[in-house]
Amino acid sequence: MDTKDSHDLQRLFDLRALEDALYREARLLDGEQLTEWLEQTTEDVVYRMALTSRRFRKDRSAPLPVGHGYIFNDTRGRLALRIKRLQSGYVWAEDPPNFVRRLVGNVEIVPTEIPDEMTVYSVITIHRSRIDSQTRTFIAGREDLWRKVEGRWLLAKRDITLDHSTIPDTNMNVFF
Amino acid sequence: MDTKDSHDLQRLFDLRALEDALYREARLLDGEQLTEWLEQTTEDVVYRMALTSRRFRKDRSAPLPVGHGYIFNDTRGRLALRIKRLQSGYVWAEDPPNFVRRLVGNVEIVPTEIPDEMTVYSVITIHRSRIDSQTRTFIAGREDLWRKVEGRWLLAKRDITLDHSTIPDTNMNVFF
Amino acid sequence: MDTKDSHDLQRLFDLRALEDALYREARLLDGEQLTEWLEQTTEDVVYRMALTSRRFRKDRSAPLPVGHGYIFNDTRGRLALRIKRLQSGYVWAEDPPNFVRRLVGNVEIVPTEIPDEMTVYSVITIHRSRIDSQTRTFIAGREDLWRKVEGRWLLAKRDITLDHSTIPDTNMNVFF
Amino acid sequence: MDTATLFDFRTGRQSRRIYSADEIYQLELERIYGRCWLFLAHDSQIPTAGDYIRTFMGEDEVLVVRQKDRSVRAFLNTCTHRGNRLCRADRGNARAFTCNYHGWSFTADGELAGVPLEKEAYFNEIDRSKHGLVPVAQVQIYNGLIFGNFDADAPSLSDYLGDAKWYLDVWLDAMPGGTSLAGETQKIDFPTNWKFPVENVCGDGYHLGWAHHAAMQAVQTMDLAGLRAGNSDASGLDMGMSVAGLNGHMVLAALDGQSGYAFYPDPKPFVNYLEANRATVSERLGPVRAQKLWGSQLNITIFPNLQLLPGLNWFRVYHPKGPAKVEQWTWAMVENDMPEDIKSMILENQCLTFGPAGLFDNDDGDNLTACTEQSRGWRTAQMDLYTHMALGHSAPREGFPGDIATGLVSEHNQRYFYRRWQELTSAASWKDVASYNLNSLTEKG
Amino acid sequence: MDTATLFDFRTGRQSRRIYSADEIYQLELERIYGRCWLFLAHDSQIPTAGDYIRTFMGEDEVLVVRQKDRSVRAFLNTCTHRGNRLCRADRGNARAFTCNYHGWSFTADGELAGVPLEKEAYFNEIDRSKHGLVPVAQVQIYNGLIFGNFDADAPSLSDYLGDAKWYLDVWLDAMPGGTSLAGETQKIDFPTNWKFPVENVCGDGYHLGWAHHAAMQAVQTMDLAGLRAGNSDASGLDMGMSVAGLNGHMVLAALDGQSGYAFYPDPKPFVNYLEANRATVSERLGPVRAQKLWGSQLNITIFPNLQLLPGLNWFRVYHPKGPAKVEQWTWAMVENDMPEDIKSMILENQCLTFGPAGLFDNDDGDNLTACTEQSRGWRTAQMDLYTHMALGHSAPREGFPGDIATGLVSEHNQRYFYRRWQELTSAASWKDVASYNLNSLTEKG
Amino acid sequence: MDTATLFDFRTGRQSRRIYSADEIYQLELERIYGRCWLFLAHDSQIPTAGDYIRTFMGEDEVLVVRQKDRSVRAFLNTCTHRGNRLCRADRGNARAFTCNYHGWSFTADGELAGVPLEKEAYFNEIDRSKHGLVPVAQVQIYNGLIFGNFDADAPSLSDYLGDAKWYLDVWLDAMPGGTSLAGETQKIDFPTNWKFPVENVCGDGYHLGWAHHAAMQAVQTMDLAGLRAGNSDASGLDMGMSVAGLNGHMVLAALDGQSGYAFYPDPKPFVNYLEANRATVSERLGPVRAQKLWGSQLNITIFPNLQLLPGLNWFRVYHPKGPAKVEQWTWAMVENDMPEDIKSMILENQCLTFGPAGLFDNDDGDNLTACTEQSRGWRTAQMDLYTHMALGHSAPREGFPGDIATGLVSEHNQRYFYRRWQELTSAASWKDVASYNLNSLTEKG
Ligand code: FES
Ligand code: FES
Ligand code: FES
Ligand SMILES: [Fe+3]
Ligand SMILES: [Fe+3]
Ligand SMILES: [Fe+3]
Repeated sequence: MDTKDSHDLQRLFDLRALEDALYREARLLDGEQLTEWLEQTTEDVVYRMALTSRRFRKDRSAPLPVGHGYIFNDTRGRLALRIKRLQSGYVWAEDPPNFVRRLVGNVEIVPTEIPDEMTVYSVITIHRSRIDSQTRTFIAGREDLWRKVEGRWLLAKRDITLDHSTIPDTNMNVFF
Repeated sequence: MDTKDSHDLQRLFDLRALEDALYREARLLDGEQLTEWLEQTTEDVVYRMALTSRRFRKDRSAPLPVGHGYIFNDTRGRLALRIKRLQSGYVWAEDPPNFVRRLVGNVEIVPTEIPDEMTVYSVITIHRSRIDSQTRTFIAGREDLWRKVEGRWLLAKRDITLDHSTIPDTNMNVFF
Repeated sequence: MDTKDSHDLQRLFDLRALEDALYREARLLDGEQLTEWLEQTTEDVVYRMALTSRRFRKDRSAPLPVGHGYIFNDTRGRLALRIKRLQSGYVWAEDPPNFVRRLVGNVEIVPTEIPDEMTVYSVITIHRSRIDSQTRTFIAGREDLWRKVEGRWLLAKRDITLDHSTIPDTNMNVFF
Repeated sequence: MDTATLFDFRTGRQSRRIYSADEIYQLELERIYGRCWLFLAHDSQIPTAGDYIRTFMGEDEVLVVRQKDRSVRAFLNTCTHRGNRLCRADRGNARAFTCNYHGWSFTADGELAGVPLEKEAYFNEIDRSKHGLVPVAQVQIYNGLIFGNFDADAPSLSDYLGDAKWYLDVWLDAMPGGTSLAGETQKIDFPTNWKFPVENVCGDGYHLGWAHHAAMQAVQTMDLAGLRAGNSDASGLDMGMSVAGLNGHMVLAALDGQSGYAFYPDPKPFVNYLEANRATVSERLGPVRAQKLWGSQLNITIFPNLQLLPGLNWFRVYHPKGPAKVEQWTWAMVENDMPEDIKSMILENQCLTFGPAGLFDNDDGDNLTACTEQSRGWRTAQMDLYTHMALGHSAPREGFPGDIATGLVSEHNQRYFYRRWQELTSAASWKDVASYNLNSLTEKG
Repeated sequence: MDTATLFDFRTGRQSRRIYSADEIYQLELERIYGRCWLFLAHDSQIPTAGDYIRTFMGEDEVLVVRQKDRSVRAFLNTCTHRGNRLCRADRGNARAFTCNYHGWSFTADGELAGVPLEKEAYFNEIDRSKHGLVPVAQVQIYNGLIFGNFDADAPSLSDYLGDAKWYLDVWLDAMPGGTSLAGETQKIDFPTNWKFPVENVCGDGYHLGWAHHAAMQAVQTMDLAGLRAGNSDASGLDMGMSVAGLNGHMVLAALDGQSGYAFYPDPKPFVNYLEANRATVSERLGPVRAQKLWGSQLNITIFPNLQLLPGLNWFRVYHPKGPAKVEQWTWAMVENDMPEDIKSMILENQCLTFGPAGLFDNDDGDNLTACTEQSRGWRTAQMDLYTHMALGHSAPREGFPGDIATGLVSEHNQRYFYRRWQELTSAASWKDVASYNLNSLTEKG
Repeated sequence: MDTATLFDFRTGRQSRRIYSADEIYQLELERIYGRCWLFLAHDSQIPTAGDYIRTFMGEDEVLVVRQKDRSVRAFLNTCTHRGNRLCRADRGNARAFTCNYHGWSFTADGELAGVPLEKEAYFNEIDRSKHGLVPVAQVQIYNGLIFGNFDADAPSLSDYLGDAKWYLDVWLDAMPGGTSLAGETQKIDFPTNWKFPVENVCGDGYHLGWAHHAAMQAVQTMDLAGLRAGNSDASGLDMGMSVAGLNGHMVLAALDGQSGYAFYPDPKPFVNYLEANRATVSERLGPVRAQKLWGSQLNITIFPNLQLLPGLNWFRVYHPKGPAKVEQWTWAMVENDMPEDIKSMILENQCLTFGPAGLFDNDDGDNLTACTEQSRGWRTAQMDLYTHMALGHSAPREGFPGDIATGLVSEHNQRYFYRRWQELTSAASWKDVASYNLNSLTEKG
């Protein structure tokens, strides 16, 4: 097996390792194993979903003085806060639990300068089945940075582009 | 190529072989090649979709005396019955045929004790386009057991978790 | 590594190369990099979405005198036309831009006679978030022909089966 | 509005507007669902004190709760403070219900037991006795079936059921152990007017041979006289009967004492069970019901929206959600004296035949949806339909209550269903609603 | 309700409520869709006996069937037994239609031919002649276009079309071979009030230069006088005309005899075809129509919801689905005498320009949706809009029927569209509806 | 219809129909949203001439535009030609607005500036001055808050706000630099009746300790007297107050001068900021507001649908979309004099607590949705609810305008909210609507 092949093979290994990580993530989150999910992130993880608005392409208006703002703009500590709340047993909206199912796809990886860091693109849809016949679907694109620590891939950064200008549900007790 | 690599490689081969099987399944079912689909199952296949209910996390009520019941709880013989009906030419609801499209993702495999048996997790959405502008979507998670028989992967067991507490369509003439 | 393995390995490489191409396509289109997308097609690309109708399975009616007609039936030149319009800056419906997200899955490849040409099956859903809280979803199956030119896979033919008998949106300013 | 012109019992003529007009639907909510006895739950679903189920009466959400004294109460599932949904679970067991919004808590008997900050915020001036859960006006139980009624002036459940009880007991009271509903509730979001599925099951043996041809071909293992008729070659009184004229309740009945199990892969264990216990049943219900009805395929309909099918062993209620939508709830049902293997065969078979993925239900779904959609058009809604099959061919039958048409295939029962529908929708109150049990045995005896 | 105040023909003032109020929409279903001649199908779509198409008249679903005697009949697509949708296919060929529910079957002429168990269940007492399919009151054909009418008292199709026929024939009757619709139906679920797309095409040349700027830039290959006007530098009578005053029907017409093909990548083959056949057309229609109209861009609107565009060669009908929704159906259309290569160029171009992904349609979709959404607000619905462009600038024109405004850019046609809309919505019956064909040639000649 | 019976201020009794009946909702659109001053935008959102925002007044879409002369105008966001949505962007800056459909363009002051083909198509006969954008009848600004009113006869914004201004200024006018809204608009599609979220924030301190238990546990870092009360151990006048009786406007106020920052991970920088500037504020607003209110947690509600919470620093408006739906818009808000680090801490914290994924909002969403859903049932809609907590326990308080109840936990404010709701819905015009500012300081002083 020549070098190119072995290089390609390594890429296949990396790709699948990261797909495994993303699918495992989705399964952990669907199953509300939030702590296990958090353990799959780095200490310095940055988790963000920016606010946006429908603007004309040629819009001339000045940038917002204090930035566009976020829906999620979390550190590991803030994620832990959210999880603490979700696991407190007082989040009525999640009891009874909704049926939540994530479908992750379009996984692409791009190496970075740093050997053990990989940029990962993916798309996620989150289906929520609520009380009676109510169903909601979120769709978003994700640009991640994953870092290999002791042979294990951890999420170091996630920028989520939510594809809704109006949130289609009454809460966002879900991680993307 | 060292042992670890060749082991990893074997895993890639298995993974893709099972992805191939799942995608082929979806294509066969979308194309109503039900017999061909059934041939991709083992004689002792178990095909189940359990009923469920939204319950409080801390609910104290006793388990149901005779179990939770099922939407599907089929053996190969019962699957054959369903197929017999669907192919009888008398299932008016399927003539004209609806446009049905399955999207399968989040494929993960976990080896079992038995060398030729593999646990496979996946997520499936089934889109149905009905008369005029009516569309319906089912979403479900699946935990499968696949068995390798004469070099060919066959479905031996499928537990389907339907993510709807209320069925969003007037029939379920579809396999998941 | 024996021949079978190396043959299987080559298939894995091809598969992933084509998955990469499909995911890149989706990302380019979501990002409106239409020119870059077009460059990933061959000069003689055929891009088609046929019209259809719900017909009885046993329907006896004669084929339509001048064929079934198309929603898309484009050459590279016609695709360029569409792109020219979309990039003209006068397509009001796309300004402000809608949020569009493609999810591609069920990727399968089948070799053809020609060594450097591959048949590729896939499924695509296109989510569009429109003004305020309006969302629309298209679902379609695709049968592609991809051709390897100077080591790069290019789209040579795409037959799109749209799974809606009634278009669920007010425009189709999107490529599948 | 006047519903007198919308249905004519003598000719079976009916207006299609009853399936589409919103004003008619609103009238139904008031005069049928606001006034009739509606099925809430089966005793077996809430055996223990504190067990509860969340269900609907018409479009109103209600909570049905087993009390410490074994009685059952039902309440609007809404907090009396700011009106939040009180309980968000489908079923469970609880000592009390605490509202998510401000934490008011109510005991199983509906009393307002806890008010946070009662002293600090309410200055102990709130009269808790005035803010208990809103009870359903009447709750009564008949042989394990719990019913509720929003109308305090409604007749008793027993009078409401009338001679339908004689038939109901063939399922509910045949065996000493009584009956149960088995498994979780099977819920379907179903875009049909509620009257279509009811008429489909209450009397429409006519569609079996056609709409269900494929399903029957696939699973029928035993002859069923009434259905053979559906396949064109039966005759005579043995072929089953359509029973109505019982306060709007109806029964379809085969009379062979075993055909209920005609759709099971292997009927033998059932037949053995039947024969082993027929004597017992005879002691309890007498020979006629023991021989002719117990084990036969029965379709029993309790007006307006409850249906149970001994034999196929499913039990169903339709919750209206608008003129063109119902939420359909189905369960498997068993006799508690049945051996476990038979119980599980019933569960298995019910989901194969009449569950959300049931071979039979999947034939009906699209038809009933289309009947509803096709009643909407401006011109189509002006059409009349005729429910007149076998009109004038009914008669009393020795030993059986009700006005009876021969065979399982007729529109005899449907006519009585729509007659009751009209009597109720046109009446200002129960005082104006006639009660009738035609050819009552008691009269005779 | 009175619609007199909702539109004023003299000033073009109209209330926005006509695009949002449900009561007005219901009135439209009754007095426009329940009373006007509605397009059902083109002869070419159902050539053979037994060929059928499933379509809509207003919100009513109808089945259009070619009879053995070559005539065409139309029926409500609903079974007369329990009201099920009878045929679930969009189109096809059938000897008979059998209902899925109980198997009643109807022959192509609508007769109830088969009733399962007619003897056993109906005791042969059903009078089948009373339960045939409900026919559409009138079905008439004009040069290949099949129309239906729910109102038995409506004027004949010929009188209804009036002098619009003179213009229709430029497409339908120019060539001996007649015309066809090509390809499957292109259906779009479109959240707009039905009147917006109609007015957009019936007279609104005004939006072409703006809304379709991008599309035209992309595909226009030939000058089109009327549109040049749209780009501000034309004048004179040669620049096309807006024709109305014909019982609510309207025409937009360029007059250069070839501009219909201005939007084709290569117009040459079309121009050749036109010149090669203009003599023939002249014999058939006379010089005026042959020289000025045949081959020119024409927008023809038949009130209320049919539009065809010779040149761009598409044919469209709008099915209302509520005050804020239509299902829009489009086809490509060809002259049967056209050589195959031209036919396929037309098909190719039609889907590029005016199909679901058509460059032009995708410009209009959001505008018409927004016009509808913006008519809903409490305050906005109180607004008046003015359809008054070129008010008072119309006149008779020698040799052409109708009241004519110069150029393709005006609101002349729209005014007449809303005038007809008001005449019909305010009339109790056809007796109260005026018929007018202004400046009729026949009068003169 | 008469709304007098739907709410009784003396007892707090209210009918649940006000949350579900469409006729009541239509009345609200006319008499509340068609008549009250509605928040349009904050000065800081459209600083520059040409800056604009697309928003709603009731269900009507409006465009709010900064003029060259720094004034602000608002218009229905609909083209006066054929009624298209004029501007499709949420916000931006433009010299003029050009319609997509036919290219009419309007200047920032609403004048119709450009009509394509004005000469060729309109023959220069269109009076452009008659077709400008439809202005919102009145637009007035109070300390940076821009309001619009559809009713030309409405009282001035200043009279409408009345003594609520005294409280508003604690946020709007405390510091010389004024205030800003920060970040993009946070929009949620929220299936609740608009009155539920308003009452939840205007006075309902009662739900904090319960519904938000988890959130508070997660983020509270400082005591908050009023909320401690929510956890049952406070008393006395220091524990905050509920202020109403101000033309339907309401305030919840803690009185410790710092508790607004009780929910920040590290309150210290805020406390420093407060102490460093309290003197300045005292000069501007006097000691009472500087000591007791500035920095305290405040919930300010401007009738009908605007709420701002100094401290938690969010600002919110509810756009009704039907009886059971709102679109909820939220922003973070800052004082311009705050140092950058504090501003960004506010932004960070606001999205953590009260944004679409905010820890607190995610507690309320389902409750308010369920309160709405549970008001629909035929029987449930007949229920009365009681808003009577602390009824009769309010009194004037020295130095503070309004009728005041002690503590943050009561239904005092809600009662005044529904009282105003009823005064407006039952009044034919503003002439019939009382104006009241109870215990006004001005009266006293
Ligand atoms: S609404 Fe239930 S406690 Fe307040
Ligand atoms: S409804 Fe058509 S046969 Fe009965
Ligand atoms: S609708 Fe705006 S320019 Fe015509
Ligand atoms: Fe059935
Ligand atoms: Fe157009
Ligand atoms: Fe809250």
